[in-house]
Amino acid sequence: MLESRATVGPYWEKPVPDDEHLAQQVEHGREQHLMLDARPPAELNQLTLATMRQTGPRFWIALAGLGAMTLAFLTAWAIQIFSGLGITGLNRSVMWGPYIANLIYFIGIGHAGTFISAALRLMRMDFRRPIARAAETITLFGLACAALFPIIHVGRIWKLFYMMPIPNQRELWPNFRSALFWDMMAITTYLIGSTLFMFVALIPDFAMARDHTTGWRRKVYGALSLGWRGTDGEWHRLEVVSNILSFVIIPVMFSVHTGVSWNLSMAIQPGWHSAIFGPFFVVGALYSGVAAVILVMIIVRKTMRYGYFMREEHFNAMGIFLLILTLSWIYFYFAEWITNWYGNLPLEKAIQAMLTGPLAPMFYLMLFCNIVVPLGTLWSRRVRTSLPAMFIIGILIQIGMYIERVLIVAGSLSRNELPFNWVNYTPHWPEVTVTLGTLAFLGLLYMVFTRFVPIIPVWEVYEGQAMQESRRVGRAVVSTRTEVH
Amino acid sequence: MAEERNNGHKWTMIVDLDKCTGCQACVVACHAENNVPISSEDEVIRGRANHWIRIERYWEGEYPNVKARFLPVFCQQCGNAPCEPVCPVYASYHSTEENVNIQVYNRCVGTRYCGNNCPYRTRLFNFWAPRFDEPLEQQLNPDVTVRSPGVMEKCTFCIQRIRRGREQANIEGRPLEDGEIVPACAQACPTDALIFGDKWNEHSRVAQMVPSERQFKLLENLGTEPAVYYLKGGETHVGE
Amino acid sequence: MADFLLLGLFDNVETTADVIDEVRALGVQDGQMTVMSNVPYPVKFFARKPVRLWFLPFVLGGAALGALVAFFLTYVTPHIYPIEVGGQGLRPVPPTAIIYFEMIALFSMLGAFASFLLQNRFPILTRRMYDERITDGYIGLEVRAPLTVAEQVVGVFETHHARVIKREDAAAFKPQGIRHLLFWGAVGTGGLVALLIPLLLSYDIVQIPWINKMDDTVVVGAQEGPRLAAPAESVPVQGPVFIAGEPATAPLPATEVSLQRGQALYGTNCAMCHGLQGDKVGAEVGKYFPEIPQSLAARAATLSDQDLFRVIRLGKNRMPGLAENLNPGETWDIVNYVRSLGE
Amino acid sequence: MIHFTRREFLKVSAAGTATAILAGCAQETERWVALEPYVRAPEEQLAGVPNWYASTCRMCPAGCGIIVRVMNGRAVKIEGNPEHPINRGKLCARGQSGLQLLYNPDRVTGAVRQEERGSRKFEPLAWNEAINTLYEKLDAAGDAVALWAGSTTSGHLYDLFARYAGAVGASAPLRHDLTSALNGVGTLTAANDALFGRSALPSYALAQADVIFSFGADFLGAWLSATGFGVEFGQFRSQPFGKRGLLVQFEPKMSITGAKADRWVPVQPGAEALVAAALLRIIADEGFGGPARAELAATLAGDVDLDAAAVTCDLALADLVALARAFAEAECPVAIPGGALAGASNGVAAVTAVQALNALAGAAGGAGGLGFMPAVPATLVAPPASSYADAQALIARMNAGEIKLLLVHGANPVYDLPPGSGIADALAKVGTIISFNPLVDETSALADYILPDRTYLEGWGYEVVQPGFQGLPVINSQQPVVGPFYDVRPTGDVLLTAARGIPAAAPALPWTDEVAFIKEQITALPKGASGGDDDEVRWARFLQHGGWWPEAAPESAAPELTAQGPVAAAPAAFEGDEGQYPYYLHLYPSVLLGDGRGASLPWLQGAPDPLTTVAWQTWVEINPATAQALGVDHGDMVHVESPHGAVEAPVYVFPAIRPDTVAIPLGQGHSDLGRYARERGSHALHLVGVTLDDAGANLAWSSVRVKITRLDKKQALARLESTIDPGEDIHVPF
Repeated sequence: MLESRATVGPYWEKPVPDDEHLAQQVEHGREQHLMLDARPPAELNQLTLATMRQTGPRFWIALAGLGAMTLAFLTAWAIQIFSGLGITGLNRSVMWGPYIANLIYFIGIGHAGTFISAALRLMRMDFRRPIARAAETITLFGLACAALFPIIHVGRIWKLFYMMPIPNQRELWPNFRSALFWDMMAITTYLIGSTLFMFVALIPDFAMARDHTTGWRRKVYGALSLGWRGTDGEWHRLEVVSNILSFVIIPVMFSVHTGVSWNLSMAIQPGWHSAIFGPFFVVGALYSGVAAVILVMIIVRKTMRYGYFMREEHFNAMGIFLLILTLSWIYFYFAEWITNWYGNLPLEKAIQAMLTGPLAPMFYLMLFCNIVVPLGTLWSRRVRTSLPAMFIIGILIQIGMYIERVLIVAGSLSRNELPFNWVNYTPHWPEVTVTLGTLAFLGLLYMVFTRFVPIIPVWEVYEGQAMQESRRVGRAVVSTRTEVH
Repeated sequence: MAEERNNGHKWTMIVDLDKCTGCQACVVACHAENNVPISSEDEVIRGRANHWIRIERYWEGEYPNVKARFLPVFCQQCGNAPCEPVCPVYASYHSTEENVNIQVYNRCVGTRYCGNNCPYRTRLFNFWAPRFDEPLEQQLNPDVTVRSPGVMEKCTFCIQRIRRGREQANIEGRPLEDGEIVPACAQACPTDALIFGDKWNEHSRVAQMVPSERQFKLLENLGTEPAVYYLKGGETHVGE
Repeated sequence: MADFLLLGLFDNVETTADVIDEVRALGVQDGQMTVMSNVPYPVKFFARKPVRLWFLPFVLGGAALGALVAFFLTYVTPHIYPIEVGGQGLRPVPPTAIIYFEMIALFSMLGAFASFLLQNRFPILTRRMYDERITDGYIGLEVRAPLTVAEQVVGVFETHHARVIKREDAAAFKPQGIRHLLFWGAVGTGGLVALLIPLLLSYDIVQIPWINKMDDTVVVGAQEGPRLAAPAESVPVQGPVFIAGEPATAPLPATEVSLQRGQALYGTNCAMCHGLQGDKVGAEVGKYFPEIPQSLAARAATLSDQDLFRVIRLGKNRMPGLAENLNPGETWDIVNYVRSLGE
Repeated sequence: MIHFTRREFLKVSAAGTATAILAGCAQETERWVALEPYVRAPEEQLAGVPNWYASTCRMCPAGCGIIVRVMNGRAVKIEGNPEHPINRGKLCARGQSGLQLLYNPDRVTGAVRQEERGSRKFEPLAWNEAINTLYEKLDAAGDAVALWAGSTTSGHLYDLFARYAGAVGASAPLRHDLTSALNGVGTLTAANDALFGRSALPSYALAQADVIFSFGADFLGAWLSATGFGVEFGQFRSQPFGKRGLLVQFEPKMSITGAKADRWVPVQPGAEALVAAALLRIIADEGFGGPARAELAATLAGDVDLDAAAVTCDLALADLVALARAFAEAECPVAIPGGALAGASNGVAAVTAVQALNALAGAAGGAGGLGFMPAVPATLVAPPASSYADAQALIARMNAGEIKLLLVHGANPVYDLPPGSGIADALAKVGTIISFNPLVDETSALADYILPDRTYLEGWGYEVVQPGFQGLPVINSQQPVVGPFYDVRPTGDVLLTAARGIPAAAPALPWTDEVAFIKEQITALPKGASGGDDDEVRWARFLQHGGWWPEAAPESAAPELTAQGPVAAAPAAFEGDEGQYPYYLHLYPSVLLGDGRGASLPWLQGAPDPLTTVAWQTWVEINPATAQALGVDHGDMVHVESPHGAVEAPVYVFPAIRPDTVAIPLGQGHSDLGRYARERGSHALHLVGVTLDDAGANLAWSSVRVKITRLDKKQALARLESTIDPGEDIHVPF
C-alpha cells in the first residue's frame, strides 16, 4: 500500500524542506514556475477580482480613445452605406480590397486563441493554464470583428439576409456552392464552438466571482454560473465536454482559415488560384494569432498587474511557439513564391514583378517584419522573456501579416488576364478609418470584457497547482505533475 | 462540361476582329439601350469606367511598324461561367432557356465575388447611385431597370430584346427567325463586326460562321466555354 | 422521517477522503454524498464511483442532426429551386463535403454542450446546500442523512476539524425537477423565434422602409408626364393609319388565330354593349341604349371593313373610340370577328 | 396581338399591305399643331408598346437614316434605318447620342433675350414677342441681314433662308462650320472640278474595291460619312472568294482607319501630294496595270523625285514601287484624299494628286470606286457649302458695319473659326444677333436673342444627302418623333411668320408653315422606291420610310477625266520656323465629339477615344521617342505653342505618330455649350492661323508647326486602358 505523500493541510501549504540547499531550490522553483507557486485561492481570487474592478484614469482615457475611434469607424461605415461604396478606393478590377484583407486578418489574429487553449489542453500543456482565457477572448472578438467585414464589404447590406441559409418567398435558398457560403458556415461554426468552449470553462470562474462579489455583479455572475457548485459530477462532465469541444474545434479551426483562403483560391484569379493557400493561410493565421496572443498577454499583464499569473516561462514558451510558426510561415511563403517563380506564367510573374517593383517598399517591409525580425531574435531566451522586445516583435508581425493579406487580396486583383484592365488600388479614407476603427473596436471589446469576466481561468491555475508539487530526487528538487486520469 | 443541347437557345455572338474599327458605336448604343450610367472624368481616372462593352486597344510593334488591335470585350456568357457558382445568393446564374448568364439585380447583395472571378473583367459594380441629370432620364429604356447602388451588372446580350422577340414569335405562333433578335451593339455596328444569333439553329448566320478557321475564344485555356467567338483579324500584304 | 442535509468544509483531499470513509461506515450511501471543490479532483481520490456520462448519444445525435441539415442544404434545397451555375451540376460533391463537415462539427458541439447542461441539470433554479468558501479552495462534503445519522456525521465532521458545518432540513431544498428543461424550452423557443426574424425579411413580410436603394433608382413610369407623343402628321415605321387616297386593304386575313384573338378582344371591349354574339344578349350596359342594333352582324354588313375599323377606333355617336385600348392589328382582329358573327 | 418587329414592319409596309386605310374624311389631313391629349391616344401609343419613326440623323452632315424607338411619348433609342441607302441600318456613336441633345439638361427652354452680350443672363421672352422682334429686326435690316448656317442645318431651312435672302436682296446664306473645313468639302469640290469638271463631293464605292489607298482620310472615324463608309468597309473586308482587300493608309498619325489598314504609312505632313505623284510616276514608268492605266498615269504624272518621295514616308523605294504596283494592278482601286491633307497649304493640289489616282481605275474599264451622285430629278439640290473665304468676306462686312442683323442656325462660328479670323470682334459690330441654336454655345452667348429651334427629333425637314452611296441619290425626311419637349418653335415657322409682314419677302414665302413648304417640295419628286401614286401617299411614304430615293441606281458613267497635264507635287508650306517650332501640328476631329458639337453629350464625352481610350479630356499625342527626348510621360502637362497661339494639355505617349509630329484632337475646349462641355480640355484650333490654301478659298488648318514645353504639372488622363505598363512578359491575349 502506497502512502499518500500529502500532508495534512491545504495543497497551497506545501512543506519546506529542512535542508537549506533544497529549500533554496524549492524557493527558486516557486519563483520560476506558476504551477509550483501555489498560494491560497482566496488570495488569488481577490487578486483576480480586484483588478477587474479597478478603473484608473488611464483606463478611462484608453476607453475614450478606443471609443472615439470606434465611433469614427461606425460613422465611416454609415457614410459608406448611404453614399455607396464609391467612396472607397475600389475599382473595376480590384473589387475586393482591405475589407476582405481585414476579414482574413481578424480571423487570423483570432485564430490562435482557441487553438492554444484546445490543442494544448488535449496535450496537457500546463503553460496554457493562465493564458487560455486571454487567448480565447481574442478568438471570440477577433471572429466577431472579422464577421463584421463581409457585412461592411457588401454593396447592399440591407439584403444581407439573403446569405443566411433560409428560403425566401420563392423557396430560393442560398448557394451552397459558393466559397463565401462555406466561409460563412465555417466562421459560424467556429464562433459558436469557441463561445461554447469558452463558456464551459468560464462556469467555475463565474461561480468564483459570484461567491466573492456582492450586489448586481453577484446576481449576474450567479445567473451566468448556472448554479455551479463544483460537485464532483459537474467537474467530471466539464472535463469531458471540454475535451470533446477541444477535439472537434481543432479541425474546425483549420477549416475556418482554409475556408477563408478558399474564398481567394477558388477564384481563377492569377495569384489566388493556388492549392497551397489552405495550409498557408492556416499557418499565417496561427502566426499572426500567436503574436496577437503574446501582445494581449503583455497588455493584460501590464495593465491588470497579473505578473503573478503570466511569467517569463509563459512568454518563453509562446516565443518558442512563435519561432516554430515563423519557420513554418517562411516555408509556406517560399513554397508559394517558388511555385509561381518556377512556373514562369506571365501573369504570376507580373504579380511578382509588381511586388518587387512598385509595391517593393511594402513587400520588403513585410519580409522584414515577418522573417528578419522574428527569425533574428526569437532564438534568444532573453528576447523571448523580455516584454518590450516581445511587444515590438508582436506588433511587427501584425503589421507584416496585415501587409501580406492586403498584397494578396488587392495586389493580385490589380493584375488579371487582360492587361488592358490592370488597375492599381489605392486605399481611400473609409478603408483606413474602418480598418483602424475595427482594431480599436476589438480593443474596446477586450477592455470592457476584462472588466466583467475573469481573464485568468483561476480554476485551471488551481488545478495545476494542486496537481503539481516539488519532489526531491537525489540532491535536486524537481516538480512532479500528478496525472489523475 | 461539354455543351449540352437543351430545348432553349444558344445565343451566340461572333466578333469579327478584322472588321472592328473601334468606333464606339456599340458602346454608346449599349449605354442607350441598357441605361448604363456615364462615369465622370474622376471615376474614369480612378479606374471605374463602366461600359458593358468596351473596346480594348492593344499596341503591337513599334513605330513605324506599329499596329493597333481592337478587341471588343463584353460578358462572354460563358457556358462554364466562373462568376456563377461563387455567388452565395444565386444572383448570378445560368439560364437554361437562353443559355446566357443572368444577373438578378434585386437578389444581388454586392459581394463582388463574381467580379473577381470573371477573367474578362466584364462585370461592373455600381459604386454610386446612377445619376441622370434631369431631363436625361426621359431617355431611359423602360424595358431595362436602372440598377441601384451596390449591385453588380453586366452585359445581358440585351435579354429584353431576346424576350420581346421570343414572346412575339410565340404570339404569332411561328419559330424565331435568324436575325430577328439583335442586341443593340450588333445592331449599331457599322462594319457588321458583331454578329448575333442562335447557334443551335443550324440555319443561323452564327452557326455557319462559328466553324471558321479564324475563330478563337478569348482566354480559351480557362475552359469557360464562352458564347462569344472571335474571328482573328487578317492582314493583306502588298503584292498578294 | 425528515432528512437533513449536512455540509462540511475540509482543508484537503486526505481529510475529505477520510471523512467520506467514515461517513460511509455510518451507513450513508455513496449517492447521498456530494463532494464540492474549486479544483476538479477525480472521484477516485475519494473512492467514489464515477458518475454515469451521457455524452456519446448526444454527440452522435448532434452529428446526425448536422448531417441531416447538411443533406438538406446540399441535396434538398437545389431540388426545391433548381438553378444551374457554372456548369457544375446541381449537387456537386466537393462543396457538399465541406457543408457536411461544418454542420456535423457544429451540431456535435452543440450536442455535447446540450448534454453537459442537461446532465448537470443546469441551470440550477432551486436553492442548494453550498458554501462560498468552496471556491476559496476548501473541499465541501454534502451529506444527506436522517436525523439520527446526521448527528453522527456531524460528529465525524468535528473530529476532522471541519472548517464549517452546516445543517439544514432537507425539506428546505426543493428538487430541481424539470425546471431546467422548461427553462431551456423557453430559451429554445425564443431562439427559434429569433431565427425566424430573417424569414420575415426574406419572405417580404417585413420590409425595412428606411433603406432600399432599389426603390430610389431613377425610373420614368409609363404614366408619368410629360408624355409627348409625336404629332399626328408624323408617320411611324409601320405605316400611317389614315391616308386619304391610299387603297383600302384589310391587312389581316380572317385566319383561325385572328378570329380567336378577335373573339377574346371583342369579349373584353365590345360584349358589354353588343353582347357576346352581337345580339345584345347579356349586354349589361347595352341594354340601356336602345340605339345599339339588335344584330351587330346585320349592321356590320352594311359597312365596309374600313368603316368598321374606323368606327371601332374612333367611335360613333355614343360609342366610345377604342383607339387607346387596341392597336390596329387588334382592331382588325375584331373586324374579322364581327364579320364572322353573321356566318 | 399583332406586333411586328421593326424589320417585319418595314417588310410589310414595303409590300403595300400596311395598316393604311382609306379615310375619306378631309379633316384628318389638316396640320395638327396642338398636343393630343392622352385620352385620345395617337395611333399606336400604347403603354409598353414601342413605336418607331423614321427620320434623319443630324449629329453630323452625313445624313444617315434613323429610326427612333418611342415609348410613352419618349424617344428612348435611335437606331439605323435598315432601308436607308447611306447607313443601311447601322449607326455610329454620335448618331446614337442624338437623344441626349433632345433631353439635354442645358437646352434653352424657350425664347430668351440676353441682357448684355456675353453676360449669359437670359430673360424669357414670349414667343409672339420673340417673333415680333424677329420681324422688326428683319424689317429694319432690309438687305443688311446675314444668315450663318451650319452643315447640319436642315435643307428646308436653308432653302427658306435662301428664298428670304433672295427676296430681300441679301447675300445668300453662309453655310460654313468647322465640320466642313475638317471634311475638306471645299478642297474636295475644287479638286473634283479641276479633274473631272464635277463640282461636287465624290462618293467612293469601297465595297466593290479591292485596293484602297487612303491619304489622311479617316473615313471610318470622323470623315464625311463614317457610318456609310463603315458599312462599305465591312463589305470590303468580307468579299467573296476569300478576297480581303488591301487598305493602305498614308497619314502622319494613326487614325482608326490607319489602325484597320493592312499597311500604315507614316507620311510626312504635307508630302502626300508628292507621294501620290510619285505613285503615278512609278505606274507610268513601270507600266503597271496594263497599257491603258500606265498611259493615263504618264499624262498625269509630273517629274517627281522618287527617292525624296520614299523618304517622306519612311519607306524604301522598293516598297513604294510595290505599293504602286498593287494599286495599279488591282481590279478596282480607290484612292481617298482627306483629313489633314485637305487642310494643308497645298490642299487642292494634294487632293487633286490623290484623286488623280482614281482616274486610273476608270481608264482600265474597271468599275472604279470613285463616283458622283446623279442629281435628284427635281428642284431640290444640296445647299452649297461656303468656303472659309466666304466666311472671311462676311466677317469683313460685319467689321465694316454692313450687317445689321445676323441670324445663326446650326453653326457656332466663334468656336468653329480660329481666333485670328476676328470673328468675335466682328460680331460685336453687328447690330443684332439672333441665334436659333438649342444650346447656349459660344456664339449664342454673344447673341442678343436666342429663339431656339426644335432639335431634329422634334422638328420637320428634309435634306439632300451628299455624298451618297450605292449610286443612289437620297433625300432624307425628318419628322418629329416626339412632341416638343420645351416651348421651342421650329425656326422655319418662326421665319415664315415673321417674313409675312415684310413686303419684299412675303410673296417669296407664301407657305403657312414649314410643313406645307416641305410637303410641296417633296410631293414634286418623282415616284421613289417606296412608291405611292398620290401626293398624300407619297408624302406619307416619304415620312414612313425615312426619305426618298429611286428604286434602282440611275445609270451613271464613270467620271471622265477633263484635266490635262501633270498633277502638281509641291510640298505644303508650314507656318513657323522649323528651328523654333520643331513639330508639325496634326489636328484631327475626335471620332466621338466630331468638330466639338458632341461635347455637350455625356455619352460621347464618357465614351473612350478608340485609340487612346481617353474620355472627357483633350490630350497631346507624342511619339515615344519624342516624349523621351522632351522628358515627358503620360499625363504630364505640356505647353503647345504655335506662331498663332498656345494651348495646354496633358501628354499621351502615342506609339503610332511620326516623331516630328504632335497631334491634338479637336472637340473640347468649349467655354459654353452646357455643363458637360464647359471648361473641359482645350481647343487646339487656337493654334491655327488664318492662312488660305492654294485655291485661296479654304482655311489651311493643318499648316502650322508648334513647339512643346514641359510644364511642371500633371493631369491624370482619364484612360479606360490600364495605366500600368504590362512589361515584356505579357502578350496580347489574342
